[in-house]
This record gives sequence, structure tokens and C-alpha cells, in this order.
Amino acid sequence: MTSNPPAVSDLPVLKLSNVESSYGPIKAIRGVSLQVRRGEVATVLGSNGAGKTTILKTISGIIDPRKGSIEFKGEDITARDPAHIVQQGLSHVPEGREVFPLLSVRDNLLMGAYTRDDRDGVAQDLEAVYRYFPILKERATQDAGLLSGGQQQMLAISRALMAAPHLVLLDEPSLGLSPKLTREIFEIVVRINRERGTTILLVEQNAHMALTVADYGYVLENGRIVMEDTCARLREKEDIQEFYLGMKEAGVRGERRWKKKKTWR
Amino acid sequence: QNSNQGVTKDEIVLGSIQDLSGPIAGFGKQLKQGMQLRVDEINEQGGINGRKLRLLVEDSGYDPKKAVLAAQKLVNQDKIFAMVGHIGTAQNMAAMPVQFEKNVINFFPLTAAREMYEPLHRLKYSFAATYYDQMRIAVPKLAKDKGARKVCTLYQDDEFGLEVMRGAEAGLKAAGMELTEKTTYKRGATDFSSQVAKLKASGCEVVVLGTIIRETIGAIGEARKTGYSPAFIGSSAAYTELIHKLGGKAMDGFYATHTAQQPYLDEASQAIRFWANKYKTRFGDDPAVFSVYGYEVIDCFAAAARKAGAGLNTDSFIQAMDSMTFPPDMFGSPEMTFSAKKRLGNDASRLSQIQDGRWKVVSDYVKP
Amino acid sequence: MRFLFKTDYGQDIRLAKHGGHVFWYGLLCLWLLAAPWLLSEYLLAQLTFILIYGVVGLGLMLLAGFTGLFSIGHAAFFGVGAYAQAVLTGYGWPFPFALLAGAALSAAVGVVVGLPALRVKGIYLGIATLSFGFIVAEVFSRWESVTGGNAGKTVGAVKMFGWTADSAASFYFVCLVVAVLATLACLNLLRSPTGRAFVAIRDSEISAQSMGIHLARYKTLSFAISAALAGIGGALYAHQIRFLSPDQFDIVQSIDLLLMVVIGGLGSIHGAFLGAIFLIGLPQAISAVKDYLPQAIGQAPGLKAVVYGAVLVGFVLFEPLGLYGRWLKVRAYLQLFPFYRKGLFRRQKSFQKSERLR
Amino acid sequence: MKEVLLSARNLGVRFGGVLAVNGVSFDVKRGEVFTLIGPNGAGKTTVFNLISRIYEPSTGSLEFEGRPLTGQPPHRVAKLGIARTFQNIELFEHASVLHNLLVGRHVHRSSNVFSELFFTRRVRAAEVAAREQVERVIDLLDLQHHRDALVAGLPYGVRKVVELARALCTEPKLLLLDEPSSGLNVEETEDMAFWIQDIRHELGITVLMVEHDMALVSKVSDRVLAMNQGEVLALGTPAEVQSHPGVIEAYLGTAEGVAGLRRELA
Amino acid sequence: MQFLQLVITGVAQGCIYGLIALGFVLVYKATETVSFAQGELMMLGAFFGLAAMTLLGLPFWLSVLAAVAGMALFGIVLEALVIRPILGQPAFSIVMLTIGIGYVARGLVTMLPGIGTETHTLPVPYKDQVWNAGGLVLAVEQMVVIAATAVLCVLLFAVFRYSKVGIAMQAASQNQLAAYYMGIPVKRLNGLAWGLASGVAAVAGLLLAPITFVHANMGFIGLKAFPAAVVGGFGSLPGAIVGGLVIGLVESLAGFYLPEGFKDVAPYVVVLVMLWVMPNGLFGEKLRKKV
Ligand SMILES: Nc1ncnc2c1ncn2[C@@H]1O[C@H](COP(=O)(O)OP(=O)(O)OP(=O)(O)O)[C@@H](O)[C@H]1O
Ligand SMILES: Nc1ncnc2c1ncn2[C@@H]1O[C@H](COP(=O)(O)OP(=O)(O)OP(=O)(O)O)[C@@H](O)[C@H]1O
Ligand SMILES: [Mg+2]
Ligand SMILES: [Mg+2]
Repeated sequence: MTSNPPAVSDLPVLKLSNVESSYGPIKAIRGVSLQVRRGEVATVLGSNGAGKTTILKTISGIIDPRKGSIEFKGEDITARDPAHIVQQGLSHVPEGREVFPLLSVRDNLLMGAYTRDDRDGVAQDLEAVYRYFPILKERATQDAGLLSGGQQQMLAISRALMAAPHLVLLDEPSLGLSPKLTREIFEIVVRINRERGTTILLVEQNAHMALTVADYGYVLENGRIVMEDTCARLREKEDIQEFYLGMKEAGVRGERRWKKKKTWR
Repeated sequence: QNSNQGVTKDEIVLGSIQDLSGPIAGFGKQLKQGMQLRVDEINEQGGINGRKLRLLVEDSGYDPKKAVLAAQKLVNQDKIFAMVGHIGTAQNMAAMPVQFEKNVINFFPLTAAREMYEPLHRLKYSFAATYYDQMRIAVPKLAKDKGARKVCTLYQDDEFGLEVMRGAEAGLKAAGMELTEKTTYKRGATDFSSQVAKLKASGCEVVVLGTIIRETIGAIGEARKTGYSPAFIGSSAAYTELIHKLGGKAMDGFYATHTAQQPYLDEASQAIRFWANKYKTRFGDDPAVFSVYGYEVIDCFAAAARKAGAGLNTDSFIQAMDSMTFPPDMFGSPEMTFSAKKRLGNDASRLSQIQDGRWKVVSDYVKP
Repeated sequence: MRFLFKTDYGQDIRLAKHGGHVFWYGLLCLWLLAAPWLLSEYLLAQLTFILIYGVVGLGLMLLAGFTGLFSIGHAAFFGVGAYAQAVLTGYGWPFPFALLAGAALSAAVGVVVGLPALRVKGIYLGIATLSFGFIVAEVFSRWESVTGGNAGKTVGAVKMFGWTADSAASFYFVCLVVAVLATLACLNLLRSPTGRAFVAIRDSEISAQSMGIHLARYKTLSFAISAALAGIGGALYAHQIRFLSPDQFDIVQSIDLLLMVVIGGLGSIHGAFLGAIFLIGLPQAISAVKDYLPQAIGQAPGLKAVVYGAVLVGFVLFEPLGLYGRWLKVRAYLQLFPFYRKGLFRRQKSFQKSERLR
Repeated sequence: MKEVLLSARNLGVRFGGVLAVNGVSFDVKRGEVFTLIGPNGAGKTTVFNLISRIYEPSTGSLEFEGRPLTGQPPHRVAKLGIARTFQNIELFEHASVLHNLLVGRHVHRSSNVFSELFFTRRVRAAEVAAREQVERVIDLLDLQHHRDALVAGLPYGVRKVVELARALCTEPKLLLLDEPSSGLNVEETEDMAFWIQDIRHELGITVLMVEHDMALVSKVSDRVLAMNQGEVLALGTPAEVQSHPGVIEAYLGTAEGVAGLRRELA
Repeated sequence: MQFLQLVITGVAQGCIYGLIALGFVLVYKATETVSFAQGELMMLGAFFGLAAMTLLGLPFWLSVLAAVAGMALFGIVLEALVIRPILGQPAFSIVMLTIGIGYVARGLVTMLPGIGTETHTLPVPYKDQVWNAGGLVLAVEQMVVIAATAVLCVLLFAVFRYSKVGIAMQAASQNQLAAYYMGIPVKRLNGLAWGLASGVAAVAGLLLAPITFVHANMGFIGLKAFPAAVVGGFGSLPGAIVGGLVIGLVESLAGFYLPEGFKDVAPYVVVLVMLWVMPNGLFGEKLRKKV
């Protein structure tokens, strides 16, 4: 971790304006506007069901938004075919791993590089991710569906990196990883950001980590963005500390605990 | 119980159920067109005693359940006077109860099964020699002519095939012989290698085929290929030009029994050529044996209805039918007679053989 | 929009959830009771067929729609029921006993077919049932002493305790009673632990197992009940069609049955009957309209297959939830009427996932 | 010394070339919270799968309440009083939350198919009783809002809770939780901690869990077993295990965690 | 001798099943659906070839090329029109769709005036030629099938094992969502898979035509190819061939040595026994969800 942060240009790589998405009749996000600038690590914080995953899915074209527009590197990618969006240099580590269960680990990784044509580059990147996660090399010929949960998570992250993207959307990358690996993952995130200048949009339950590695943060509640600021400043905010970093006085908890005991009927 | 359902002042409604989408849609289509041709002719000539014929055709897809549904529609909804030329044994068996409940005649069904006139029922009329009788007569005769000591059979595993086999068995029994080997296949089969191997191994000199078209060609072709050449004989179901058209040279020598005759236009009489021409202009394709059947069915119906007179109803029609004699027609079919006790028009059939890629009649009509 | 205020747990268990249900289903029952006097004989016969196929559909729905086991050989059970009925009533058994015995026999066959289902899934199960269907059909045509073989077998009218259902209307009532009882039994089953176990198996075998559900037992049970219902339907069918031949219970019949529940709407009891209406009604509808089409099309052979296939394709494309799904949407629209929001029913993008791992 | 509820002796299982679990022995005592930790791929989930009889052990044995578990068919395990959750969430997706929880009552089923076909009075009474039990769990875990929602549309965190609820509905003696806090944020993780404590103290259920969140582990567990590459690395109180050098080396990494990373970045 | 001859014809017939089963396996591997329309596509391919030879008067080899190319195009169009709109729905919907497509195809062909209800022969140059070796006979038609089956199997195997597109097809069938995330053009590949499947079907149809004739119902032979695919293990290409051979041999030998009726059910009995002993077929992967 020696290299300096890349120059964050003011040009947004990714820009969401007033995006609204829904599942059938249920609106999951409403009027979300956010920007990610080139070379930056941005993060979205929010509680369960706030709509973080939905934002990422909308960006990569898995869900078509009802309203609003999404721009990636100056091009309008609203509701475009996901394949096209990936081709433009955006790659997504989905929530819940989503590996190809019956393909070998190696084939999974190669599928990550589907949009690339430079064989040498792919081979180099393959070596690189094997270096990040030696276990993947060890299991290169095993079916990915048989890996342990954490190993699958490593595979999902590696696979996204194989695309050599300009922008990576990371949806809870530390899910199910050991403390040691969690740290390593974030180190890798930072390294990729610093060394390759890859822009990163991070969604993470581990707010401590997220606010540490990210430059800029958004706070999402009930599908709306309620706060945005640099991470340094967000860390200082009281409600962030209370709700996302878990620093609060015992009294508050005690009360909540009592509330839980209330019986229904 | 009398009814005149289906007969109005100026119309007689007839129903027919054909296979228009299933395995024998080809036959269904020819039948339908043959019937329609005759219906049109009669109507052009002013109908029957001032009544025009109206023919309603339903599609069963060769499925007995659909046949029942269709029969219910025709009988109970469209109120037909008679069911004519309904194709298929099981289909007829399933539809007849529906018809008989409403006193609707089953007129000349297109299946040569014995159930079409047995047991005797006042509403059943059948016209052509059954497969059973065809084979019962033809097989022992052929065996004798060929001096064969062993006769085998290959038949389709259904009621049709069984009837062919039973007929052959009965005929041979009367001649003091029996079937040396019996082997079967499922409808739609394309591979007959093991069956033919079986026949070959048994060393039969005559093989009775309870097959229809493709299976006939497949079986004979397989035998020729493996160098096995007994005399093959089939029923009227295999008596179609398609055998030599599709099977080519290999089919030469194949015998089949039949009642109506394949209309070869280049060698047919003036009358048949004229008829065939009319058929072709009307429907766009050449007539075949089943077109002839269809044409004859309506022709006979019309003759009987005419005879029944102005007061046409089921009873008067039956009365007329039971004293009818239909003379041989231009297609060379034999004379048919009916009575209150005899509901099969004729039980005679004759034998043809494919010679130089064409059916040639090789025997006269033989009565059982 | 209707809001229900629930006051006790029994309310969630009850079959009719509110007064509207009672009213509408009551009305339906009245209409069904009056049908013989309201409908022409032809339509009544169709309605009888619909009830019969509805019963079979219930069985297949239980298996395919609720347990997630797809059978492409259901015609075999249908046939076992039909032949059992033909044979037993031939011996002079009264209708109800013959019906129950036939159902039991079908269920027994169902258990035998269910056995491979314990080990195989998806397409493998489909082919296993298909194979079984072929074998049973072969037995029908070879076991001549019992089934009459290819020559077929005739079946008499329903007879019990000195009473004969010799008219179309009386047989209709027999079918109606059986269909209503079968429906109630299915509904009861589905609101009790067994039904929930079926659904659990459908959604995730591994967690069903870890919840203590004996996969083998419930899968066989589902097959048995499904086969029993198919057998009951087959018994009624035997009386309705009165002539049985092996080719009535072939693969085409099996596929028809499967299509019926799919078009009706997998996973709903209504779907079984809606599917039956479709299966019986469509061919009739086609032959009703074909006379109005131009000769070259209307009279062409093969038309029925084309329309049938096209309707099926249309359903899968536009209404994957089947007729029942369509009805739910219509109802929701009516209930919401002035407040209908655009996009309410818009199909979400969905993504196929391997079902090989389940 | 409390009574041993579950005991594993020399457990081992091999998949092809991978020795996923190798010679693992431990005892879970009645009423305690016992946690398995270890790096990814250590074999923790595999131990769970062995207990719930999804895999057949190649070596060793398992005993539950003094009776051998090996040899029982998988569906008997729930009946014996062992319920579990899954690392990747395995719910009945196309059913409502209520339906999912009612399936949890399956082991307590008292009716047979024939009485169910007629929905006799007894079946009805049993259904109402089951529902009452389920409502108790719903109250405990605060799921009232989601009672009639389809599982397929629930956010990840809620599904985790539903899965816990479903396991509780079986009224188990031993509850296996596979990473209960993964995907939950700090606040929800705290709730989870309280629930686990409630489950243990108020319902008297023994808990065996796999967890990566060391804060949660320290807070709720009595004993911790650390595994690595299928073998036991350390066993003891949370504090003991966390200070075990092998555990730090293989699992925890530099103890500094976030703070260290921040320092490095700065 | 007798036995050898039976084995040879069994192998020849088995290759026919294998050839059709290849089509099933191909669609299954690439889209995870079971195509009940494969037999009908085969039938269309045969009619296509027939039209090229008799209506256009093209020579045999050109007609074969035209039919395969035409059918591949047809498959792509078909996919775009009716399958793509529900891409992503559970595989079962697509299975139903293929049944519907099968009905329509069969019906439409039947509707062709003067053609649809008839049976036709395809005038292939090697018709009725027989290869004779020491008393054993094998029709050239069947030898062509055997050769083509082997070649196609090797080709397809290579595509799925080594080519990026082939692997991507499998990836898309296993987890469509993830495939989208990877930028795999799922829709295009799906079209390609159907094009490929239709092309293979056309080959099968043309090769079968001299043996079974060309008619609207010739696709029903596909029902025998299902058991072949299952015996081999549904996801395995070599398995399809081996399965086909097993079925062909069993049929041939059962037809000769066992009582009547066994020939027709033998394949299905083999399938049931097979599924009982090896639920995933001879070459199918042993699949189990890891939780
Ligand atoms: N497939 C779906 N169908 C219906 N509603 C859905 C679906 N997926 C998500 N939702 C709803 O959309 C809202 C946002 O969900 P989303 O998954 O984006 O939340 P999230 O912030 O990622 O939560 P988590 O931290 O649990 O992952 C939730 O309220 C959820 O109930
Ligand atoms: N069915 C299987 N076939 C082959 N290998 C398997 C199988 N199940 C587990 N493994 C292997 O066994 C090892 C242990 O897996 P397990 O799921 O138990 O890990 P874990 O400790 O739960 O890890 P995590 O914390 O990542 O979930 C892994 O290397 C995995 O690849
Ligand atoms: Mg999320
Ligand atoms: Mg795990």
C-alpha cells in the first residue's frame, strides 16, 4: 500500500440522475442521483432492504429503471443490454456469489474475461488473481459449485477483475469471508484502485471497512439517498456512528431490546 | 324409435369424422375430398328428391377420444342424419354408441373390421370385404400357388394388424396349415431389421403383411437388402400406389388384396379419366384409392336416400337400404347387396400384384 | 379493494376466506346443479368431459404444480383407472366400489412409478415416467384376457345398488359429485401438513429434508394421490366414452394432460379445471370457427394442430401463469378499478438458473 | 460439568482429492453456545452437513444425546431435535413467510393423510395449535410485517431471519447456525446477538454456530473451536482461541484490522 | 453370423438414435431446456432438402448444404420470434413452448396442399446401395449415418469443451444472471444455440430420409432418442452416442431373441433400469447441490 491515490478527476465515470426502479408494484429505489468520479472509491451505505443491490442491478442493466437516466463514461446506458454495458468496461460482483456451478474454476474465470480479446492480457490477469487467491489455482479444475461459500466469493470477485474493467460494482464483497480475508479483499480493492486506476462503487455491510477504504459515501434509506459526503466526514457524523458503526450508549440499546419483547396481537 | 333428425325440407345433413391432422391424415384428406366431390355433383344435379346434401367433416386426429367429442358435436349439436365414411376402427367403436343413442346410422365406415357389421345392429352398414375375409381367402390360395410349406406374418400391433393376422390364420387353418412365425411392430416403426431377421430365420416362403404404407416398404426393403425374397402379401390397406411410388423397384412382386381399384389415369377408362380430371380441378391433386372410397360412400348413400323417397327418415332409409343392390361401378368394385340380416355389402376381394412399378390385377373377385 | 380484518387463526385456515367467496362459489354450484336443464345435450356432454378431465388435472396439478414432479406418463394411471373400472363393473361391482378399487390400483401403480422419482429429477424423471407410460400402454395392448387388447373393451353405464345412470344428465351428476369431492379433498390436503410438505419439496429438497420431511415418502405419496385421482378420472372416462382401446392412453394423451395443467396455471386448483375447459373446449371452438375461414385454410388438414400449438405458444409467451394467472390479473384490475396503475402487471425480467442443482 | 448433547469423534470426510474434514472431535454441551471458526474452506459447513446427515462421514462418529447419529436418515435428524440454517439461505422461495414457518412445524405433525383429506376436527385443531406456535416465533423475531410476504421478494437480511425463525419453529434441542450474521449490518448483527442469547436462555436451546464476525462470537459464545484445513486448530473460550497464534496466523490476520488498514492507507 | 448381423443393424439403428439425441443434448447443454421440437425440426430439415432437390432441382450435396444452412437460419429466426421473449423464464416454460412449436410445425407442413399429407422419398445418390462383407450386409444409408454421427459428435464436443463460445453457452445455461454480469451476450448465444440445433436437426433429417421417408410425422422417432440421451446422461455428447448404441442394440437383440412386444418396450425398460442403477446416466455428472 505504498502508491498514492490516483488523481480523482472531477469527471464522473458513472452518473445516475433521478433513477427509480421497482419490482412489479413495489418501488425499491426512488429518485436516486449519484456520481462516481474517475479513479474514486465510492460507497453506498444502507440498512437491509434499503435498495443498495437494486441500485447496482439497475446500473448494470439487470433491472430496467422506471424513470431517470444512467450515464457511464459519457454514454447513456439506461436500460441497455447488460452485455453491452459490460463491454463498455463495467463489471459487477453480484450479491450472493452467482458462480457458474458446473463449470471449472478456471472456466469461470475465463468467462469473466469474455468481453476481452487480448489473450496475453487475460493470461496475465489470470496469474494475478491466482496470486491474490492461491486456493483458486489449487482448485482450478474443480466445479465451482463445490467450493465453500467463502471460496466462491473469492471466485466471484476474481472473475469480475478478469474483465479488466474501468468501473467495478462490488456488492458486499466481504460476505462470508474470514476476518483475515476480509482485510485482504479490501487491500486488493485499494490496490486495484491505486495501481490500475480502476474506479470502484462499493456496497458493504461492514461500514467500518467501507468508510475506511472509500473516498466518498452515500447513505441510502428506504430507497432514497439521505446523505452524501466524503467518507472522512461521514465517519465523524453522529448518526452514522450510531447506526452504521455501532457506536452507541448502552441506554439506547436497552430500550430497543425492550421494544423487541413487546408481544403481538 | 324413429327420427328424422338432420332432414329438412331442402337439406340432408351428413357428418363424417376423418383424420386430418394425425398419422393417416393423407387418407383422411383423400376421403374427404372424394366425398365432397360426389356431394357437389349431386347438389349440382338438384339434390336428392329436392334436398341438397350438406357434409360436415370433423377432425379426430385418429384419436378415439376426439372422435367421441366430434361425434357428440355432429350428432347432438349439428343434428346429422347419418355418419358416413368415418375412418378408423377404435374411432368408430367409440363413436357408435353416441350415434346409436340418437338413432343415427353409421354408414359405410372406412375400416374393414368385422365390428362394423357384427353383431348385427339396425344402424350399421358396412360396404367392403373385411381384412379378415380378404386374408382368409387370399393367403391359402397364394400359399398353394407358390407351393409354400411355411407361411409367416408381420403385422402392426393394433386391431388392424390383428385382423389381418387372424384372417390369414383362419384361412390357413382351413387349408390344414398354420402360421410358422408371427412378429409385430408398433405403429410408426421405421426399423424392421430384427423382425425380418426372424422371418428369414424361420424360412417362410410366403409372408403376410399386416402393414400399411411405410411399414410395407420398410419391411420388404429390409428383406430384399438381406437377400431374403419370399412372396409378400398385404391387405387392402397396403393397396395404394404409394407403395411402388415410394418403394421403387424393390416393391415389384408384392401382392395385395383390394376391392376398389387404383385409378391409373393413363390406362383408365374414359369415364374414370373424366372423373379424375374433375377431382384434380376441384382439389388440385390427383385422386387415389381413398378418394374412390369417399366418392363411392356418398354415391351409395345418395342412391339409397333417393329410393327412400320424399319421406326420408331413418326408418325409410333403412327400409330402402335393406333391399338395395348396388351394381358394379366404373371403378371396378363388385356388386353389393344388403338386407335386414346382411349388413356387409360384399365380402369379395381380389388380388393384385405390383409388376413393373404398377398394380396389376391378378385374380378375379373371390367370394369367401 | 377488499381489506380483511382477521380476528382468529381459523380464518386463515378456512376454505372460503370471505363472504365474496361464499357467494360466488355458491352461485357456481347452483349453476352446475342446474346445468342439465340449462344446457343442450351436446354442451352437457362437454361439461361432463370437463369435470372428468378436471379430476385428472387435480391429480397432475398436485404432482407437477405443487410437488414439482413432472410426469409425462400420466395417461398410464388414467388408463389403469379406466380399465380397472371396465373390468370390475364388468364383474358387476357397484360403481362406488369399482371406483375406489380402481383408484387404489392406480395409486399402487403410482407408487411403483414414484420409486424412480426418489432418485431422479427434472428431465430424468420426465423420461422415466414417459418410459413407464409406454410400458403400461404395451401391457394394455398385450394383456388381452383382461383389457381386450387392441380389439378394445366396451364399458357399460354407471350402475349402483339398483340404480343406473343411463341418461346423460344422471351421469353428469355422478361426475359432478366425484369432481366436487375430489376438489375438496385436494383443498384439504393442501392446507394441511402434507400439502405444505409437497410445496416444500418443490421449492427446496435439501431444506425440506432438514425440516424433517421424508422426501421418499412424500414424493411417493404425491405420486400415489396423483395417480389415484387420475385413476378416478379414468374410471369416469371409461363410462363416458364406453369403448376403451390402448391407443387412448398413449404419449399424446400424457402430453395433453400436462399441457392442460400448464395452461390452466401450475400451482392452483382452479388451474386444473380451467385447463380442462381449455383442453375440451379448444378443439370444439376450432371446428366451430373453421367453417368461417377461407376454404384453403379452414378445410386444410392439420389446421387443428396448428391452432392448438399456436395457442399453447401464445400462452407460454403472454401468460406463463396460465389461465388462472390471467384471471387473477383481471380480478385485481376490477378490484382496483379506478386506481389501476400502469406497470402493475409488467413482467419482471427474470433469469434462468440451472435446475440441475436442486 | 454439563451434560454433553452432541459429540463428534474423529470426524472425517473426503471429496475426491480434498480432505474437507479430518479427525475432528468436539463435544457440545447442553445449553451452551458453541462456535466454529476458521478460514474459508476450513470445513466448517462440511461439519454441519455431516451433522445434518447430508454427507456420509468417511471416518469417525457422531452422537446426539448419547445415541449414534450416523446411520440415521437425513430427515430423522430434525425429528431428533436438530435444526439448521444454511450459509446460502435455502428457503421455500415461492411460498409466504408464514408457509415457510409452518413447514418448520412438520416434525410435530400429528395427523395422517386420510384425516387431512377430510380435514377433521383434530386436524383443524392441530393447525391452529401450529399457527400459535409459529406466531410465538414471529413475535420473538419481529417478523410481523413480513408474515404474508413471498420469500422471493424479501431483502437478504430478512431472509436470514426467516430462516432462523423456520429453524426455531421445529422447537429443536440443538440449533445449527451457519454464518447467522453474514450480510447483516452492525445493528442487525446486534439484534442477532440478542436473539441468540434469548434462544439460549429463554428457550433453552443449545446453539452450534459458524461465524466470522469475531465481535459476535466473543459476545455470545461459551466455547470456540477453530478449524483449519479440515483439522482442529484450537478449542477454548473465545478469548483463548483469539489469542492462539495459529488462529491469528490462519484466520484473524493482523489483529489491527480496520484501524491498521486505515493507517496504511493514510 | 445371425448374431453379428443383428449387432450390425443394431449399431446402425443406434447411430440414428444417437444422431437425434445429439440434438437434444446440444440444446440441453446450451440452454438447459429439453426441446420437444427437435424431431419436428428434423422433419422440416428433411422437407427443406426435399424442396431443394425436387423443386429447385439442386444436386444432392448442394441441397444438403442449403437445407442445413436454411434450417440454421430458421432456428435463429425461430429463437428470435418465440423463444427470446421468454428467455429467463424457468426452463419448463420453454419446454412447453417447444411442444407448441412442434405442433405448429407439424400442422403447418400437413397443411401444405398436395405435399403435407403425403410421404416422399428423398432421391439420394446412394439409395438402395448395400455394402456386403462376408454375408453381413449394411446399407450405405446407414453407413453414412454412422460416419456423420461420429463426425458431428467430435465437432460438437470440441466446441463445448474448448471454444469460448461453447463454454459461454454452458455458462449462460447454468446461471443466466451471472452470464449477463460477465457481459456474455446471452440472447445472441441463445439464438446461436438454436441455429446450431436446427442445423444438426437438418443433418439428421436428411440422413434419415432415405431410411424413414419424408413425411409430416417423421419427427416421432425423437421419442426413441430421448431414452438414448438419458441412458448416456443428458448433458453428455459422447453419452448420447453410447446411449443410442445401447438402445439400438437392445432393440435389435430383444426383437430377435425375446417374445413379441419386447422390442418396442425394450428401450424404455433399459431406461428405467438405467435410472435405477445410475440416476445420472452413463456419462452424466453426479450432481448435488452444495449447501
Ligand atoms: N425480486 C424482488 N421482488 C420483489 N421485491 C424485491 C425483490 N428484490 C428486492 N425487493 C425489494 O426491494 C427492496 C430493496 O432491495 P435490495 O435487495 O436492493 O436491498 P439491499 O439494500 O441490497 O438489502 P440487503 O442489505 O439486504 O442486501 C427491498 O425492500 C426488497 O423487499
Ligand atoms: N461436495 C463437495 N465436493 C467437493 N468438495 C467439497 C464438497 N463440499 C465441500 N468441499 C470442499 O471442502 C472444503 C470445505 O468446505 P466447507 O464448505 O466446509 O468450508 P467452510 O469452512 O464452510 O468455508 P466458508 O467459511 O468459506 O463457508 C472446501 O475446500 C470445499 O471446496
Ligand atoms: Mg443487497
Ligand atoms: Mg461455509
